[in-house]
Amino acid sequence: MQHMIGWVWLWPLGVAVLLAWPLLRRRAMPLLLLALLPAWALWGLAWGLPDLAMGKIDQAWSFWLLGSQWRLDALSHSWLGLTLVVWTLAALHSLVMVSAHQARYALFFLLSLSGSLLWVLAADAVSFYLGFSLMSLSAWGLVIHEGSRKAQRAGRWYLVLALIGELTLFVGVVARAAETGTTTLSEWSSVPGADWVLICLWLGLAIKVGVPLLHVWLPLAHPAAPVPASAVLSGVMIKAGVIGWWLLLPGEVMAQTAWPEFMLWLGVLTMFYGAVFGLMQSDPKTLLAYSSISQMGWLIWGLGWVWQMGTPEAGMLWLSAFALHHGLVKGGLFLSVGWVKQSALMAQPGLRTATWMGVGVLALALAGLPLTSGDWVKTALKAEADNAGAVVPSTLLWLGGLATALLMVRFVAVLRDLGGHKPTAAGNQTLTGMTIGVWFSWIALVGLVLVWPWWQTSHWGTGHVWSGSVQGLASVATALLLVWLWRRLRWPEWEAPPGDVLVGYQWLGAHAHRVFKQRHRSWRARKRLAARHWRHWQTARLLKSHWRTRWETRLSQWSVVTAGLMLVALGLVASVWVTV
Amino acid sequence: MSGLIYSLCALGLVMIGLYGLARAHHGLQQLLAINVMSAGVFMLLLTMAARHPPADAVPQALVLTGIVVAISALALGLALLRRLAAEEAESHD
Amino acid sequence: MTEWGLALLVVWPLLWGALTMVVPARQVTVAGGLAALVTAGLGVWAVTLSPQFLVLGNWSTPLGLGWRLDGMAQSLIGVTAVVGGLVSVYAWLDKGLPPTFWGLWLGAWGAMNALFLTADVFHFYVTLELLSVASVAMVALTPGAGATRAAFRYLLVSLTGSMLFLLGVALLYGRYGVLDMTLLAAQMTPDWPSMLAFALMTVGLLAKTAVFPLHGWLPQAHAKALTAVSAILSALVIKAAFYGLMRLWLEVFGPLATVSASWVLGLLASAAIFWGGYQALKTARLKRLVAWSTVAQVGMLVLALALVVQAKAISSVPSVHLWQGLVWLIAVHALAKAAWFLAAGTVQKRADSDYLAQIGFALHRSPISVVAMALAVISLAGLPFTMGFLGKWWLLSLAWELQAWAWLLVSLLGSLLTMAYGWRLLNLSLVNRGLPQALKPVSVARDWVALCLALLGVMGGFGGHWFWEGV
Amino acid sequence: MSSSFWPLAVLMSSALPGLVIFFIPETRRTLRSLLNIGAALVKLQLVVLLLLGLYAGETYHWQWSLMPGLTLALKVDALAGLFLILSAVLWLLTTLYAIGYLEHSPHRSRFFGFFSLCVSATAGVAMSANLFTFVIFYELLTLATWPLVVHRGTPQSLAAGRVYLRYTLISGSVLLLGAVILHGLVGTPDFVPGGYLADQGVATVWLWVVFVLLLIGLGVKAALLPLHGWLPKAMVAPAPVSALLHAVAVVKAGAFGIVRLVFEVYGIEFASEIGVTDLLLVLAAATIVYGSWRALFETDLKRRLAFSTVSQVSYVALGVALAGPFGAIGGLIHIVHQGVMKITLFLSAGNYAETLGIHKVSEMSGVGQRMPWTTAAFTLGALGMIGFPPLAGFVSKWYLGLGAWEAGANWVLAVLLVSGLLNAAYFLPLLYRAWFGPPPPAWPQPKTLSRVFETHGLLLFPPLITAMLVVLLGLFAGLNIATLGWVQWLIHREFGL
Amino acid sequence: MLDAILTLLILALAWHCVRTTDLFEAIVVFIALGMLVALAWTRLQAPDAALAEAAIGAGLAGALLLASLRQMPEMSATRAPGAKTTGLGWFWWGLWGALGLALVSGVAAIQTTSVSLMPQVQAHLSDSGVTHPVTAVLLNFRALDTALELAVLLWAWMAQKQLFVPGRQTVYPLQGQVLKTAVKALLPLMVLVAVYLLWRGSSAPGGAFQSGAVLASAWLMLWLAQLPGLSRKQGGMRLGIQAGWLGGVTVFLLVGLLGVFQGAGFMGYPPDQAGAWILLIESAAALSIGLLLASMVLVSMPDFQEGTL
Repeated sequence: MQHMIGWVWLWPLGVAVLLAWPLLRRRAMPLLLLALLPAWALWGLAWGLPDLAMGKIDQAWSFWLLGSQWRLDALSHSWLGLTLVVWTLAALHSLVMVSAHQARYALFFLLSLSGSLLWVLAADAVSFYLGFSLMSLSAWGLVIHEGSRKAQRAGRWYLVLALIGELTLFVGVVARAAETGTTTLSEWSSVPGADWVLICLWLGLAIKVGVPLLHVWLPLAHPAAPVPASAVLSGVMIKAGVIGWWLLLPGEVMAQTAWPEFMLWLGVLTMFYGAVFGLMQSDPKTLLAYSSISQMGWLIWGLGWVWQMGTPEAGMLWLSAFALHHGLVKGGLFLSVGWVKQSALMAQPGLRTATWMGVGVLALALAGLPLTSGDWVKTALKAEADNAGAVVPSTLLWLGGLATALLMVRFVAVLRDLGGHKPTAAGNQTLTGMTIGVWFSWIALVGLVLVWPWWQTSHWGTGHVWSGSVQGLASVATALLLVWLWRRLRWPEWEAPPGDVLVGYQWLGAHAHRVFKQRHRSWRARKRLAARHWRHWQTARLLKSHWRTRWETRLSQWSVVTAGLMLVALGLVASVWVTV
Repeated sequence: MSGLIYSLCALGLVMIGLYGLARAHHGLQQLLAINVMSAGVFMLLLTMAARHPPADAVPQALVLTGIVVAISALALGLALLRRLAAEEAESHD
Repeated sequence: MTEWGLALLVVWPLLWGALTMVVPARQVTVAGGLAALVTAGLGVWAVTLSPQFLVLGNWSTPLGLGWRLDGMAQSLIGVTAVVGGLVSVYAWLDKGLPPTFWGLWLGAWGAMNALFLTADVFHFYVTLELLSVASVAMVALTPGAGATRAAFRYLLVSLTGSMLFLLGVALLYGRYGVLDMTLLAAQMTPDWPSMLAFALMTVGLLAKTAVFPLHGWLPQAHAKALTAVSAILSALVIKAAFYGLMRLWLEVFGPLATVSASWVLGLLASAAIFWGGYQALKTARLKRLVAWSTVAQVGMLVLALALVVQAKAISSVPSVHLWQGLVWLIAVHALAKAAWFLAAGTVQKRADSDYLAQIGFALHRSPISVVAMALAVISLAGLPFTMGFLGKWWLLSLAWELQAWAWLLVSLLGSLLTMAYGWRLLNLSLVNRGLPQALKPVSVARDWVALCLALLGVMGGFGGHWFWEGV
Repeated sequence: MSSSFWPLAVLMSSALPGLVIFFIPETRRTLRSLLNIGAALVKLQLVVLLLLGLYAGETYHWQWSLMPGLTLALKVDALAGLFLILSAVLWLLTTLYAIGYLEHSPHRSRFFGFFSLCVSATAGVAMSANLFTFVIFYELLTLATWPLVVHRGTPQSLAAGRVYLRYTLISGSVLLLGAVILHGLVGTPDFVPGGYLADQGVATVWLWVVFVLLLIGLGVKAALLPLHGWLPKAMVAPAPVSALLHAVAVVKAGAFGIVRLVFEVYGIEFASEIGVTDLLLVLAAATIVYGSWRALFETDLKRRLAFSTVSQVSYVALGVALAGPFGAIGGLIHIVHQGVMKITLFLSAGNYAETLGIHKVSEMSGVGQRMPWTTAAFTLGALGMIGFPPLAGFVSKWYLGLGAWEAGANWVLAVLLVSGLLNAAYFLPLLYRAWFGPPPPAWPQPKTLSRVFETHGLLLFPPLITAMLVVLLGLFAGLNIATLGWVQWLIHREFGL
Repeated sequence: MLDAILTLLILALAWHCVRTTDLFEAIVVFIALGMLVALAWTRLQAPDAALAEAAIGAGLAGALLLASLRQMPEMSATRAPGAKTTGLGWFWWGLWGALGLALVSGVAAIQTTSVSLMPQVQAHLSDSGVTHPVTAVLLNFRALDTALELAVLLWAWMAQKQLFVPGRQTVYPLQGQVLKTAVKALLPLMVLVAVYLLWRGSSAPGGAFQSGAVLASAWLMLWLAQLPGLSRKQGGMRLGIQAGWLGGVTVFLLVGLLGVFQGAGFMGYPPDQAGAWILLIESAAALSIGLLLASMVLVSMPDFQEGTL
């Protein structure tokens, strides 16, 4: 078992190499599922281990990349679970929903899969950084998969910001490694760090999490990517930032610093920011992207709370539960958008209603309706957070919940408009058995979302799903009321371009580019002018080259020679006479 | 006393030779100037020899050698001049 | 035995030189060649002798003539033997040489050997005179008005130089009554007549070595001369006069050679380096470029002499390696310049034109000569793995020890200038757009002689420590 | 000190064949290639043997005294081993590549002759045991590489050759001046790990003067900021030469010289004590940023790679200037890694030029489809350059980062960040255009060089092998046979930890 | 008093010789100058030098100069039109004056120093084989000087032989029988004088150079009168002439080498046979100097035909 971990993330890379084989390239899609098998095997086996709760199993390859180690403990086990579920669903759906450039899609899919598996299991900073950058850069391939202008623009912004984030993270990780003297993450959490190092680390990961002003790539990338890819982007990759914070930043000593306070308020701000701009979107996937940003607000807030606890380990379990909840629901919602677009399926009345039923369940779960995973997790978090030191007024949290609910209602409305027009009999989209099978896997996901909280509480043996408070119900109700009111009064529907502040960035970029271009052009003109002068001066000098022959003839005249003779003789005599 | 006069005469010859060399426009004049100068140097040597009664034989021997060297140099110079004159005449017509 | 050898060293070339007048034209090259090789053998053998002082005809020095064989003389005889021997081989291969060349060359060689051996100032004058007459005659060998005019100018300058030298000797004799160098050095007192003699003799020799103000004759003479002759002139004849300068400044006029006197030499040397270098950079003809490079390199030698004199005057610097450095630089220049001239001559004969613009293709077609020229330039410029590099290192470290910043800079710029005009030539050989002309057939053996000389310049670097410690 | 002839054997293993090749007639292609490849293999074999011997604690020293106080001494120590193994391996690959590349061009004997001489000069630079020998081989390197730069004989290559000479010869004499002054001050003892200038009581002003002189001399070849002008211009040379210039010999000799100067002449503590390393640090940092910045605007592919070399080589100088064990490790590793990565890029650029006639960056679009393998190698090289984790570039950047922190120079980390970004900015568009760009209707000068592969076999495999090296050196950095292990062993000895 | 007049006369002549632009006039003045210088040298008790100067410096040099002048195209050395030459400005004259002053002060300083090698010469005169000190110095004490000096003469001739270019001037035949009979009468006398000078050389001023000069003039007289003599047409004569040229130097050097065998050192003679050897060398030298000088003058004659020499 010990030696399994290393192979889990190497296996997808091996499969990617197989892609070089031409005949495999044509049927690349099944390979995606093949790549997930060892990971599932490890996840399954890990369940059986008794010491999973207490200790952890790790593996070290000293020769590998500056000596890397991996570990599997309770936390990483749950993250692994989340990753596997979402990636498997994405793999299944890409069988159906991705048709063009399958080989290239598969290559990038496998690379980013191995990256995400690696950073989940990483126990040393270098492996985490390797996993993180491998995932984020190969995800770029998924974002620009469609090749349309919108996808290219999204890809460009995604890459620029991912690169900046990744390099800042590199600087942070190197400085932190130098500061702590080791690269094993477990030892990092107890060593206090210099401010700028922590800021570098935080900034590197914040870009991936989508903190306001750094989030501009998210609303562009998610809609541009094919549906399964955006499910993974939202479900797994966005979590990498938060979990990265937890792994890299020194959790145990954070309590003394101002970080928790900052994180709490940032979390709340992100919730509202995501919601407000989300409402202004008309495209369902962009709306979902904004909702992910706002949900991330919860996680940021949660981290702020976790850091204040004496033993952050326990708090983290709840956070990973929330992450699991958000991953499943958001992945499901993104896939649902895919299904709604799948007109062939919609043609079947039975399937159509079932899909809409699933969408409804997921939306409500996210909105936090009682008895659903959303409400359970949120209320549990709020209850736990009360006894922490710094705290954020609970009304704000409630408003956050309301915002999410509003978003969900808006999403359903937008989705209905999208699906509303009659399902035209799309020519070639025949309803194959495979699509049905994949659809059922989506339905299974919806079921999992419902069942999961009950199973989790019984497994942990603490807390229970029905928290008894009506706050969740109240928020959903008020959300419905507000939307109905809005519609009735026909208030204007504000429209904001996806990536809101992005427009400002672009204007800034264009302006800087114009200024630079102008200066560059004048510099080149000056250079050309100097070159012309030099050539002119050269030819002038050549013309009067006879200068040297004139001097030479003058020098060889006898009067000059004799004068030279006498001069040198007298000079010598003088010089000797002077000193002696 | 007479020694001083002759050494002045010798130096005079040398300086006139040098002047001749500087102002000469024709190869022959330059050769003449050099021979004048060599006569002056030999005279200087002989005045050195004649400073004390038994005239010193070594400078006289040197002068003899010098004269032969001077005449051979002159002969070579003239041969070159003749060759030069012939070649220029040839190149003109 | 050694006296017998040394006597032969002088007599053998003179006798055979004289005999070439009698021998019919056909056999002259053979006779001359053999005599040259025997002289070379004798010269190399002379290097192995231990330093000694020899009195001619058993007459003790103030009266008789003395021969002195010390480190400096031996090395120069050796260099002359080696370079002379190889140039003779080249001349033997060059069918175009008039037969009288051999007579003149052997005469000049004998004169040089006598010059290096003699310890008597007047005898030095006589040998120098014989050398000049022979050299002028060799320059005049080339047909054409240009060569004759150059030879005449060379004769005039060397005669003037000799006259001044003789004037100096007369003053010396008048002041000390002795003509032998060692005795003169012993009695030398820095009074007015000695200073005057010192200045006159130095100017005389400067004229013969073609240092800056008096260099006018050299470029024409060396450029117009036949290939073998120009190699002999540039590599060896110039060195004989420079040897005289070394003897005067380092030995005979020891007390007079002060630091300020070395400044005069230094200024002349710098002028020679830059003027010679600049002219070489700009001239459009091949052999003239090499001739101007001689003017520049002689400047370097005089600069080295100025530094050594300054070191001796301060006498704080250990003088054990002083004259060895100078001789080393002379050897470097002799080997490199001979190789360069021979190679340039061969290429010029192939291209049948002296203009740099027209020899591109010939350079292209004679790789061995190009390599020889390249090695020569590298050695003169003081780039690694050549004797020149060690010489430059010695010169720079000497200049550094004497804190002589000016001369340090001048020597660095000098070698850079050498690289500049050297590379003009090599650039031509690598350009591949020269239009294919008809090349004159010239035997490849001649290229090999030039290469052999250049390789000696490189290999000499390795034998260095034997020279520095041994001799 | 066993004066064994091993170092001489390594030197001669490439010099003698070089001299012989000069005389091989142009038509005898097989003999020449055989001799070339044979020499390369022998040299590689010798170097590996030496390294193993070194690891077992042997010492190899050969000397020959040229002048009193000046000896020509060759010594194979760990530092030399590092450079030797790099030049031996890359020379073998470049020779294979050159044989393929110069298939029908004239003057091949001359080319390969100078090619081998150049590598033997590099070996000499690596193995020189004192400053005097170093200066000799350093200048020999210039002489050996100049004919390669002007190999084509076209007016542009001659102009480039002239610029190259002007820079290197002047710097050579400045280096010589510095060496002479040092010889005057302290004589020329052998390089010793802790540096021999520490307790010689030399006035600091002279130490600074000598350091500046030597730095100028070395800086030209190491393409430090003000002295890098010749490198982009030398791009007119054929691809194997530019690969040789950038990755194997010339630029590395400069960087290696700086390492020797700071480590084994001044000694790292003494150098930082008198503050010369700060000058080097600022210069290296400036060059890194400037090089990448200029590379951003170059439209010609090879000029862009040249400017990227200008910035990459200064990493070595940066590492050395950080005056700490980690910085030193980073610098030294980068010598090898940059060599491997840069040679991949140049060989692939050469492939493009030779097979499709692509010289401009704009002509690169869609080249991925036409020549997938070469572009894959190019991509690996480029990603390595940017410093992505699994590849070789990351390891050296990692240690440079640690070194920067250890030396307390935090702004150096910012420099690494900015240069990483700039690297990405000028490499990634290239890759994007290569893989995702639409292929043009017709390539500038398409040639079908081989039926089986996308281009001539000899042209294709060397870049692939070096690309593999880039990945392996990155992934298995921990192994002691890889550069990191070797360098750590070296640095521990050097710093006496 | 006489010395003062003589010095002034010499300097005036020299100044005129250098200043004149007419070459013929310059040469004539030069010859006169030679004669006066010879006279001055007799005043300085240097009879040998005076003799040599008169015979060679004035006589033969004059003949050479006049003969060469015939072949120069332009008779006078007017300044070539347009050739811009820097006139001798004040700077040049300043230097000239300074150098003159320096020389005068130098010579004046050493006028009184009483150094001379004469005592050593007289001490060793007894075993030098000759009684006349100058000949002893020339042929024994500094023998190699004289040997090389003969070599210089030979090599100069070798160069001129190479440079010879057949004269194209028209030939003015020397008229009449008067010259022929005069030459026939004078010839034996001149030979007698030459032999006498040679013989006396060992004990009084005279010797190889002076007798050589006389022989040369005898030879020239013969040729001028077109009497059969020097022409190479007769086979035997040609070889004789060539041997004659080399004679001086080769005999001198070979005897020098012999000295090494006999233990007297290079260029040394065993004391007892010194006189004999010196006589042998003197006669050989006289013969070769005569031949060489004559040949040099002959070759510069305008109507000299290639074959004769």
